[in-house]
Order: sequence, then C-alpha cells, then structure tokens
Amino acid sequence: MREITYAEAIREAMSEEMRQNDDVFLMGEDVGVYGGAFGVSLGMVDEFGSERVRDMPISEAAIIGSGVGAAATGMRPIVEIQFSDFLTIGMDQLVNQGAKMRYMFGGNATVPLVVRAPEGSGTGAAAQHSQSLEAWFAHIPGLKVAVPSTPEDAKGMLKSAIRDDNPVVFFEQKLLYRKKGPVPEKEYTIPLGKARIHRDGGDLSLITYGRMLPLCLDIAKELSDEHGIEVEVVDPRTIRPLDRETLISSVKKTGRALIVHEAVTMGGFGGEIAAVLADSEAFPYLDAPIRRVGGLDVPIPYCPELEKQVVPTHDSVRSAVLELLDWEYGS
Amino acid sequence: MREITYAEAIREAMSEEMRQNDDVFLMGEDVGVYGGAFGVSLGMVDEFGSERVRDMPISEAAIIGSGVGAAATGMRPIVEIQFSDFLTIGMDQLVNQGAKMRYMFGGNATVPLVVRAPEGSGTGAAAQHSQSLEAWFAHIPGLKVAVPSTPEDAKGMLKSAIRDDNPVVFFEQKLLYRKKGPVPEKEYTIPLGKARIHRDGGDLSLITYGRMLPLCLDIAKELSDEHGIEVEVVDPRTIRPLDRETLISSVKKTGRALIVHEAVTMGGFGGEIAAVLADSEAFPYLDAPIRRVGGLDVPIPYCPELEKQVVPTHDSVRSAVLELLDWEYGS
Amino acid sequence: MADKKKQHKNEELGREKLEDMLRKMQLIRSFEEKVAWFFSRGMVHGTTHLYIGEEATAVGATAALRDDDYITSTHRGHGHCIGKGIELNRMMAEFLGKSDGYCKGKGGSMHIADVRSGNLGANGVVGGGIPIAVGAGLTSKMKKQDRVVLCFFGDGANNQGSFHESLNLASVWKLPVVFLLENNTYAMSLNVAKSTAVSDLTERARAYSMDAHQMDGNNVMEVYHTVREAVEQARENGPVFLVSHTYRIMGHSKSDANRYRTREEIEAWKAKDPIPRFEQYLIEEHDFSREDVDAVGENARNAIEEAVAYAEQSPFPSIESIEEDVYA
Amino acid sequence: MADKKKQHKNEELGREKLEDMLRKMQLIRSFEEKVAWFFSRGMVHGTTHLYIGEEATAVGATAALRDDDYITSTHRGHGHCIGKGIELNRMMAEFLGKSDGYCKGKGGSMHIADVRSGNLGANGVVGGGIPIAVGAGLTSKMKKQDRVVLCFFGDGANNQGSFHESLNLASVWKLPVVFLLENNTYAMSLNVAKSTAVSDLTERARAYSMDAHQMDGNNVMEVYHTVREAVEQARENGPVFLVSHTYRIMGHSKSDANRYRTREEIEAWKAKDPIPRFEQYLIEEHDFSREDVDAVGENARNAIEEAVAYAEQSPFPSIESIEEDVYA
Ligand SMILES: Cc1ncc(C[n+]2csc(CCOP(=O)(O)OP(=O)(O)O)c2C)c(N)n1
Ligand SMILES: Cc1ncc(C[n+]2csc(CCOP(=O)(O)OP(=O)(O)O)c2C)c(N)n1
Ligand SMILES: [Mg+2]
Ligand SMILES: [Mg+2]
Repeated sequence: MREITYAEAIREAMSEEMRQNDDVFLMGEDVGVYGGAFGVSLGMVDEFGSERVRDMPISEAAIIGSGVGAAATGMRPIVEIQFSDFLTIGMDQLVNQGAKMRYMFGGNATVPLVVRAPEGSGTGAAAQHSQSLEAWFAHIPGLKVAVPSTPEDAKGMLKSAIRDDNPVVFFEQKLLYRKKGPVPEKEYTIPLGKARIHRDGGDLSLITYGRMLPLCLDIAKELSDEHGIEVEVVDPRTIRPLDRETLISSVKKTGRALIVHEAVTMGGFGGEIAAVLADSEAFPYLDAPIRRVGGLDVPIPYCPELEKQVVPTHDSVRSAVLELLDWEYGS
Repeated sequence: MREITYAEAIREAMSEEMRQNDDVFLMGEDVGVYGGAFGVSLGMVDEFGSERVRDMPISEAAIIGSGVGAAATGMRPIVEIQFSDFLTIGMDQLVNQGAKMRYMFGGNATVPLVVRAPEGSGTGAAAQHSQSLEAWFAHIPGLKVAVPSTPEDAKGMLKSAIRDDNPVVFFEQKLLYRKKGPVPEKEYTIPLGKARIHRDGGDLSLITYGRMLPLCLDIAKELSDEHGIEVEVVDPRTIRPLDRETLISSVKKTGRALIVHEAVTMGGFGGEIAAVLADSEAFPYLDAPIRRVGGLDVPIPYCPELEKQVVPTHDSVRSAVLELLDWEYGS
Repeated sequence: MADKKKQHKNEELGREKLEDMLRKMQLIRSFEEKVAWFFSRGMVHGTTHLYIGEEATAVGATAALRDDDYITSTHRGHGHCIGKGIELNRMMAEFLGKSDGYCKGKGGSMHIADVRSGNLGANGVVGGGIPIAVGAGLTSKMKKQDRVVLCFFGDGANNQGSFHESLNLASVWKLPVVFLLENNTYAMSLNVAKSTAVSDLTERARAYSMDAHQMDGNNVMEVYHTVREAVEQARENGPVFLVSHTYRIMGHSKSDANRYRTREEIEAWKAKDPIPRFEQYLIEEHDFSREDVDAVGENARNAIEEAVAYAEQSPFPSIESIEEDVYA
Repeated sequence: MADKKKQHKNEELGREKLEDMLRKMQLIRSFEEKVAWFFSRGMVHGTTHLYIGEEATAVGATAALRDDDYITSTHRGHGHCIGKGIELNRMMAEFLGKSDGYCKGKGGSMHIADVRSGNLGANGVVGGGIPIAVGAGLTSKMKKQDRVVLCFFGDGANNQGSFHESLNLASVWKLPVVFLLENNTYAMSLNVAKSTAVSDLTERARAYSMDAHQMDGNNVMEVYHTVREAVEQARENGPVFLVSHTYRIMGHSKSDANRYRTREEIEAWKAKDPIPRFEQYLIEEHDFSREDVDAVGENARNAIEEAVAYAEQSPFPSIESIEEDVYA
C-alpha cells in the first residue's frame, strides 16, 4: 500500500469530504495560504478557494462558537485550533453550547462540527503549547473525542467525524504529523468508537493511544523478540465513545493491563480506562494491579532533556510491563 | 458546638482572613450589595467597602486573569465565579496562566489566588448551570482543588486556601449552602490534602465528596442500623492534592471500594480514585470490583424528576453497596 | 441611507400587523405574570428571568424579521420566543418541564428553542449566543439563503469577550447579523454605568466599523422601524449594531431583593410601560377603540390560560427518556 | 494635555539615556540574529519569534518607564525583556534551556520572565497577558504603589476576547495600565486589514472611553515621547491605549515560507530599519559621531557573544529538577 504522512492523510480526508459535500468547509487561523500552523491544510485554499478555506482572526471563542452556529444551521464546519491548549479559550462554546445543544433542545438540533486540535509535547514549545487535555472532553456528554495514532486511522476517522452529526473533538498528534504509514488509496472510513488491536498477545494488555502507540509497538516487538513475551497492544482510537468491550475482553484474556498515555497521569483518561477494567468482567481475571504510565505531574518544561523525561519513555513503559509480568500475589 | 450554614461558614472564612490580611480581597460579579448569586458574601461590602469587595463586569476571562495578575504581584485575591460552568470562559487564564506561571518561570512567581465556584445540579437550572467539572482541574499540575462537604470543612479549608501560595479552585456545593453543621467558634484551619474519615467501618470503603457526602452518610447509618453492615465513609476533601494514603489504607482494610460523586461517571474523578486503588497496596486485598456511582452520561436535564435521577440517588448508591458486598469470585 | 430610513418610518403597517404586535406584547406580559404566579406558589422549580417592561423591544424587533430569519436569545428569552412566533402551548409545556415542551422538558425556561423555525434558542450563558449568531449568519451567507440573524443580548453581555470576537468576525466577513443590545440598565445588580466603560453604547460599534443606532426600547414602533432598517441593511451589506434602552421592572431572577436600586427608579420606569403606550398610540393614530385594545389583552390572557391547561395535562417526560437525545 | 505633550516632546534626553536606547536596540538586534543563527544550525529546539525591525517600539516604550513599573509581554518578547533591562546572560541561558536561565530552563524563549524586576513574562497565548496586566494594575492601585503596567500585545491579539474584557475592566476601575498594541501588520499570515474590522486601530479605545494615540513604531524618539506621556497619564488617571505601527521583517516563527506577503513589501520596510534611522538622528541632532554609534553596535555584539559564552557553559537543569517548582 502507498505510504503517506499523518498530516497528508488528514488533508486527504478533508479534501475528499469537501469535494463530496458543499456543506463541509474548513476555518481557523492561518488555514489558508499558510496551510495552518503545521501545514496540514497546505494547498487546500488553492483548490477550494477562500470561502471554503477561511482564515480567521485570533478569536478562539468565536472560532468554535461560530462553528457551532454554522453547524446547527446546516453547514458541516471543520474548525482548526492551532494548538489544543487554546481550546481553553473556547470551552464555553464547545462544552456548554455545542455539546449540550441537542440534549437541551430535546433532540431538536444537530451540531455536525469537527474541532481539530493538535496536542502533545516534544516540539520544544513549553508549557502553553504542549498539553494533552483529551481527558477533559471525554468527560462531556454530547462530544465525541478521537485521538488517532496512525495515518490510516487519522484519515478514516476524520472522514467519519466530518459525516457525524455530533460535535467531534479530533486530537491530532503533532509528533506524528510527519510520520508515514500505509493508507488505502480508495475511499474508506473508520467508525468512531471501535478500538483496534495492533498486535495480539496473551501476556499483558498494553492499552494506549495517540503518539504513544508507536513507542508501545516498539516495546512489544522488542519484548517478543528478546524474551518471547507477547504483549497485546490495543488502541481505543476514540476515547468517547469508548470501546469498553474490546478493552475488557483483552484484559480478560491476558490478566494484566498497562495503560500508557502522554497526558499527565493524575486525572488523565487512563484513570477512566483503569476504572472500567476494575469494575468489569475482567476483574476476577486480574493477575496484577492495573498500572498507568502517563506524564509526570508537572507542566511541560522547555529544556529538551526535561521535555523528553516528562512523558512516558521507552524505559518507563518497558519497566512497567516487566514489573507487571513479575508481579505476584503476596510478594 | 454552634451550628451555622455552609454559606455562612464560607463568609466567615473570607471575613476573618480579610480582617487579618489587607492583601486579601474578594472580587466577582455581584459580590457586593447583591451578596453574590447565592448570597454567600452578603453584607461583606458593608464591613470591607467596595474596594475590597469588588463588583465586576461579566467578563469571566478577565475576572480570573486579573486575579492571576493581582496574585502574582502581591495581593491574595479571592475570585467568585457565579456558577462553576462559567469557569469554561476563563480556562486559559486559570489553566495556562495561573496554574503554570510558577513552573514556567522556574519558581520565580507565586500565585496565591482562590477561585470560588459553586457546582452541582438540583436547583432546576438545567444543563449550563449545573455541572460538576472538578475532574478537569484535578488534571492540571499547579492547581489545588477543594470540594468541601461540610460547613466545618468549608470554613477551615477556605482559610487554608486563602493562605496557600498556589492557585486553589474551591468548588462550593450549591445544595449545601443552606445546610447547617457544627463549626468551631475559635480560629482553625483544615489543611488541603488531608482526607477525613467520617465513619469507621470494616465492610466497605465508601469514598465520596461534596454534596454526595450527606447521602452516603445516611446510607451508611441505615445499613448499620438495619443490617449491621459497617461502611467506612471517607471524604478526600481535596482532590488535588489527593490523600492517597488514607484512601488506600481504608480499602486495604475493607477489601471493597465504592466511589460516589455527582459528576458524570465517564471521565470523572472517580476514575482517578479507582485507578489509584487498582494500582496500590490495596489491590491484593480487593474482594470485589471497584465500583463507581456517578452522574449519568448526559447533560443535566431541566425537568425536576429527571434532574433527580440523573445523579446518584439513595437507591442507586445503596444498591451498589449491597451488590459489592454480595459479590464473590467465580459467581 | 437617510432617505431609506425615512421611507421605512413612513411605511404604513396594516391593522393586522399592528394588532399582532400588541397581541404579542400582551402575550409576553401574561406569560410572564403566569410564570411569576407559578413561582410565587412554589409550583415550579429552578429560576427564571422575567421580561416584564421590555416587551416593546422583543416585539418591535422580531416584527421586523422575515419568517425564515433567525434569532438567538438569552436567559431572559420568553419575550424573544413569543415575538418570533413560537407555539404558546409547547412553550408553556417546556417552562413546566413537560414532555410536550419544545425541548421535551429537558431545557426549561432558559433553553427554549425551535431551531426549525429559526429560533436558535435561549441561552444560560451571558454572551453565549453571540458567536452562535455569527455562525448562523455564516451559513446564510455561504448557502446564499438571504436570511438575517437577529442576535439579542444584554448590557451585561456586552462586556464578554464573546461579544467582541463576534462583532469583529461578523464585520470582517460582512455577515447578515443584527446585534441588538437590550440595555435594561442592569446586569443583575450592576448598573450599566459601572459595568461598561462607555456611556454611549453605540460607540462600541465603531470598533468594528459597524453602523449603529439606538432606540427607545419602550416604544414598539420606534423599535420596529429601527430594526426593520437594520435588518434590510444587514441582509444586503453586513452587520449592524443596535442599542435598545429599556428597563427590567422585576427582580433579576426569582431571588432578588432589589438592594441595588430605588423604588422610585422602578416606579419611574413603570410609568413608561410600553403596553399602555402602544395602546394609546393605536387608539390615537390607528382607529383602534378602547374595546379593541382591551379585547387583545383579554384574548392574550385567555391564550395563556389555554397554554397552561395544555401544559398541565402534558405528562412529565418518562425516566426512560433521560438518556435520549444526547447524540444524533 | 496638548501642552503637556509638547513639554515632553521638547524634554531633552541626556546623552547617556540616548546611548542606552541605541545600545538596547542593538542588543535586541544582535540577540535575535544570534537566535536565528542557533536555529539555522539546528542547535536549539522549539520555535521562536523574532523581533527584528520592531526594536524601536520595545526600546522607546520601556525607556519611558520607571524601574519599578511592570511590563507584560508576548510570544515575541525578547525585545521587551531587553528593553526592561533584563540580564543578558541569564536571558540567553534561558533561551538555551539552561539552569542559569531566568526560568531555570523550564520556560525557554516564550516564557522569559523576571517578576521581581517587574517583568511579568512573555506569554505563549496570544492575548493571554492582557488580563494579567490589569491584575498587576489592580495591585498597584490597591497598594497605592503608583506603579504603571505597560502591556504589550499584537495586532492579532486585539481580536481576542481577553483584549476587550481587559480594556473595559481597566477603564471601569481606572487602573494604571498602558495598553500598547504593536501593529506589525501581520498575525502570522493574516494581514491586520483582514483580521480587524476597523482601519484606525485607535478607534478601539473609544469603546472604553480611553485616550488613544498612534505612533511610528520605527521611530524610537516618537515612541518614547508618546509612551512617556501615556505612562504619566496612566499613573495619574487610568488607562491609555497606544498603537505602534511597525513591521515584522522576519518570518512569523522559524517555519514561515512568507507566502502571504511580497518581497517588495519586506524590502520597503527594511528600508525603514529603526536602528540606522536612530543612529542618523543621534549623529545629526545629538553630537554623536559615526564612531560613537558604531561602537555601541560593536559593544552590543560583544555583550551578546559574552552572553552566549555564559549560557553555553551553564549546565542543563538536572533531571531531578523536573518536578520542582510546580507548587510554592
Ligand atoms: C457567563 C455568565 N456569567 C454570569 C451569569 C449569571 N448571570 C445571569 S444573567 C446575568 C446578568 C446579565 O445581564 P444582562 O446581559 O444585562 O441581561 P439582563 O439580565 O439584564 O437581561 C448574570 C450575571 C451567566 N448566566 N453567565
Ligand atoms: C490563543 C492563541 N492562538 C493562536 C496562537 C498561535 N499564534 C502564535 S503568534 C500568532 C500571531 C500573533 O499575532 P500578533 O498578535 O499580531 O503578534 P505578532 O506575532 O505579530 O507579534 C498566532 C496565531 C497562540 N499562540 N495563542
Ligand atoms: Mg441588563
Ligand atoms: Mg502582529
């Protein structure tokens, strides 16, 4: 299969949907000739014109809010927020308006809005440009929350998000933008709410998403090659809705669960996953505690070495796997 | 001991601190002659004047942001947001500025800010005035997050929050404002980060906070009276920092944990607590799954009957306790 | 523009339209009195924000719209709803949290909406509806629908960041939005003079190169003509800013001790009640008799009683419905 | 006011002060050139926003402050820092993420701050510093400190809600804040004419009853005098709004292909470089020789090289420090 980057996959998804449906359009800061802060929409304005690829003033509340209003009245806006950290400015519009409109109005509104927001550290941009706040949105009924980890998923899930009649927050992974992967040439979508098992295994379930997936896959391969340990790597892909069944049945099989995400561990979405498992059919099958490896409990620091250590590393994830495998009752 | 309401306890805390320290002041919408949306600061402007009890325009971002700026330059502002739902408008100032300033600046700033925000449903104010979003803030390093459940705690914890050199989000419980409870007459504080065991018991740990505490205490008493079941009721009081030790040792003792909060279960703080327990010394002692009873996965509806059923009820909590007590491996 | 304005001013409104405007003002008044009655008897939970005394603004403004135009409204939204032509039965049912309400009982007083008929909803967040109005205007422009959005908000809301961002965006994109600031003198307890750093509120529009006009918000004809003008301008050329000066007669919400204002001030504004004023005008200038106008009031009160009867027989939503309608 | 202005205009700045201003402009230029050099060689990670071409604004404005006055700054903050009198060694160390940096390496280019000396920090969020400036002004007022806050922000930031809320609040409370909009023509790729619905940016101030002035942001003397005036007015009577017209010569950040503007436009502004212009002025009007001004440039470049040497020998923060300084 041809390989394209994660950013290209996202651009393809938007362009294909815009070609098929005049109601779909893209707006945000510098999405036009600049191509967005990360070049994701580069060139789109040439094809679709500045009416459908709209540059906006720096007004995140109005960016999201006008997306909500346009969505409620018949358009299917894709809104780009340059860094997910700036969702903080538009939270009322997203959480109090967009997410709740349908329910508050007794079903008499639909809000087919996609909010694209790149997240994560690793770019040397420090505390205000590097957060992973996806857990916040997973807490909000009315939203869907996608965190794609491969180009293929990014494209297929974004197409589903654009066709979805609900507001979807689509967390793109900055550090994956330039990573290539196989992406089918012909039309496809990937449903929101279906996990993907990237690697089968019977020894431990490694549940992860976003930019931690490649790291976890490396470790799983390494442990298999070196020690014959078979780690099952499961990516929920969307954290709301969450494909509880797939996670639970994996852990029921392996008896051990490690959850890895870049976001700060405390209050992060790993807690939700752990809680789901700890109150599931898998509980009696647990052979070890449910462990999380997430970001340290600090803002993202600037200095490159610190920035690397603040999130899960090869070492910290690998050690956690081995510790859980060694864990015994009564030890 | 004399009994005063939760709202009065908060007022006393603010007034005492303002008498002792000229740097402490209160600002927010209608906090002056109106006494705030819930009358919490009623009369304070008469004692302290309109310079220290400052009415503000409806500008939540600037309300919080000017609090951050005043705190960083030597004042100790208490800021009131009328409903915690409107924190959504000031999230950048709270989360990206106030919470991170100290770390970003390498320790060269302190931000002694208190943001008071009433939360919870039950007032018939529907989806945009009834949320319980405390989990969001527990996810943010740099913040402290208090959710007091009694007048005594409210007063003692607020005094600690005002004296704390860090930004504290203080979630007041609307439905508790008019509830009375014993409050010492003489000066005291309650440290942030210490759980309180409201009732000892060996059969199950019921972990809860905020306005769910009275409900849980009722159920615990009822089960003791009726069935001799002894439920240990533990209130973490602050969810960041979280007194993990007290929670873990309770569950180690009882072998069973039920977590109850009003917030939506999915992505709520109960997940963090469950995850902490599932990866703790208490894990091998677990005799049952760790269960959560929280809000249903919907916005808060208006209709009174629905509004009651959307959050944990006497029935739902009681049944969960009994189910966990009945739970057996292999059953 | 001056000419066009004059033309509208002189335009004769037919008797039917005038009567409809009075009817709507009376409906709002009666609706609100009924709401107050329900609250005073503890028959309804929650809170509400009464529009009594401000009826001329909602009615004059919405009367200037085409049926397919949009409105966005506020926490104090009953008047806007009725102006826009909502069904009273279903509105009252929603107020009482019943299953036949516009929102099936899930929205209540603060969230009544009817998106299909162009009512994009009341809003519990001060300033929350303004960006939504801009988005609706964007739809209208992109789909070449020629629909205008009338965006209501208060003097308090005009200090929210969302106000600024929205007006700027609407102006940059020349969207068909009329921003209507209802200056009823207070935001809860705060006098507009203390919340807003400019005395002439139309000055705010200059920051967005927007035309602005003010009007006596208790004079329904003046409101009608001013908004009419603005709506047509917005339809053709982009956003317009309007300020309507009026007064909130009742407390802010059900729990308001009125500590921030004097009884005299309230009384002075009561004397400017827009309803008798409009009645007088109809009698003096339009051949209405006292009986004619009284009948309108009477009919309105009856319509509200009917709506109450309808709403009271409507069942509460079932507990099963609690998890419905979160997702499409 | 006109008189007072004139008085300032005619006020003679001593040779020392003038030289210091030139020195700071040269320091900024050299600092930025060094930063660009580091990036071009891939020797530093992250991104940065260069202030080249805008030096007259930061230097003229901060020269008008008292030492104990505050500033709040932006993502493009190196110039403001140097103007406010930061230690270059520690600033360069911070830029390189070293432990001797102002933020111990945790802040980097976008978060350099020195709260003790009144520099409340650069800010990664566009518009994020504006409410903080208001808060600092509030402290000054409540503590009767008589300190002014000079709040820098860009033409892009002037469309954020935080701008509106902050200006309104500062005006309502008459706080000692000078809001200085640096109009460098672009916010990333967006021309101010397309982002901002008013052509004369000083119009925005009228919405807050605030005095406003504009200035040639590439003329350091004009900036100085205008800001000086504004600062004294703010100290006595409350906020003032200033617009400084200048231009961003370099790309927005390290990854900018300049697709949104022409080479001619950039060249035209390069011809208005504020540094040679100020040098010329000093030579023509203040008895400086060409050698004098060249020496200032030379010294600045040396100071920057020294700062680099200092910063390079400073160790990276230890991994142990990663969890320090989250809480006080
Ligand atoms: C963002 C937000 N802040 C505060 C409130 C609480 N509140 C409800 S109405 C109101 C006053 C609004 O004043 P105005 O905009 O003038 O409208 P009016 O009530 O006068 O019609 C306030 C502060 C709210 N609902 N939303
Ligand atoms: C809230 C927010 N939105 C977007 C960005 C990304 N961004 C950084 S600088 C910038 C342009 C800012 O323009 P302006 O305020 O004119 O300052 P300038 O860069 O021209 O100095 C943008 C969009 C940001 N940092 N913060
Ligand atoms: Mg008002
Ligand atoms: Mg700019």
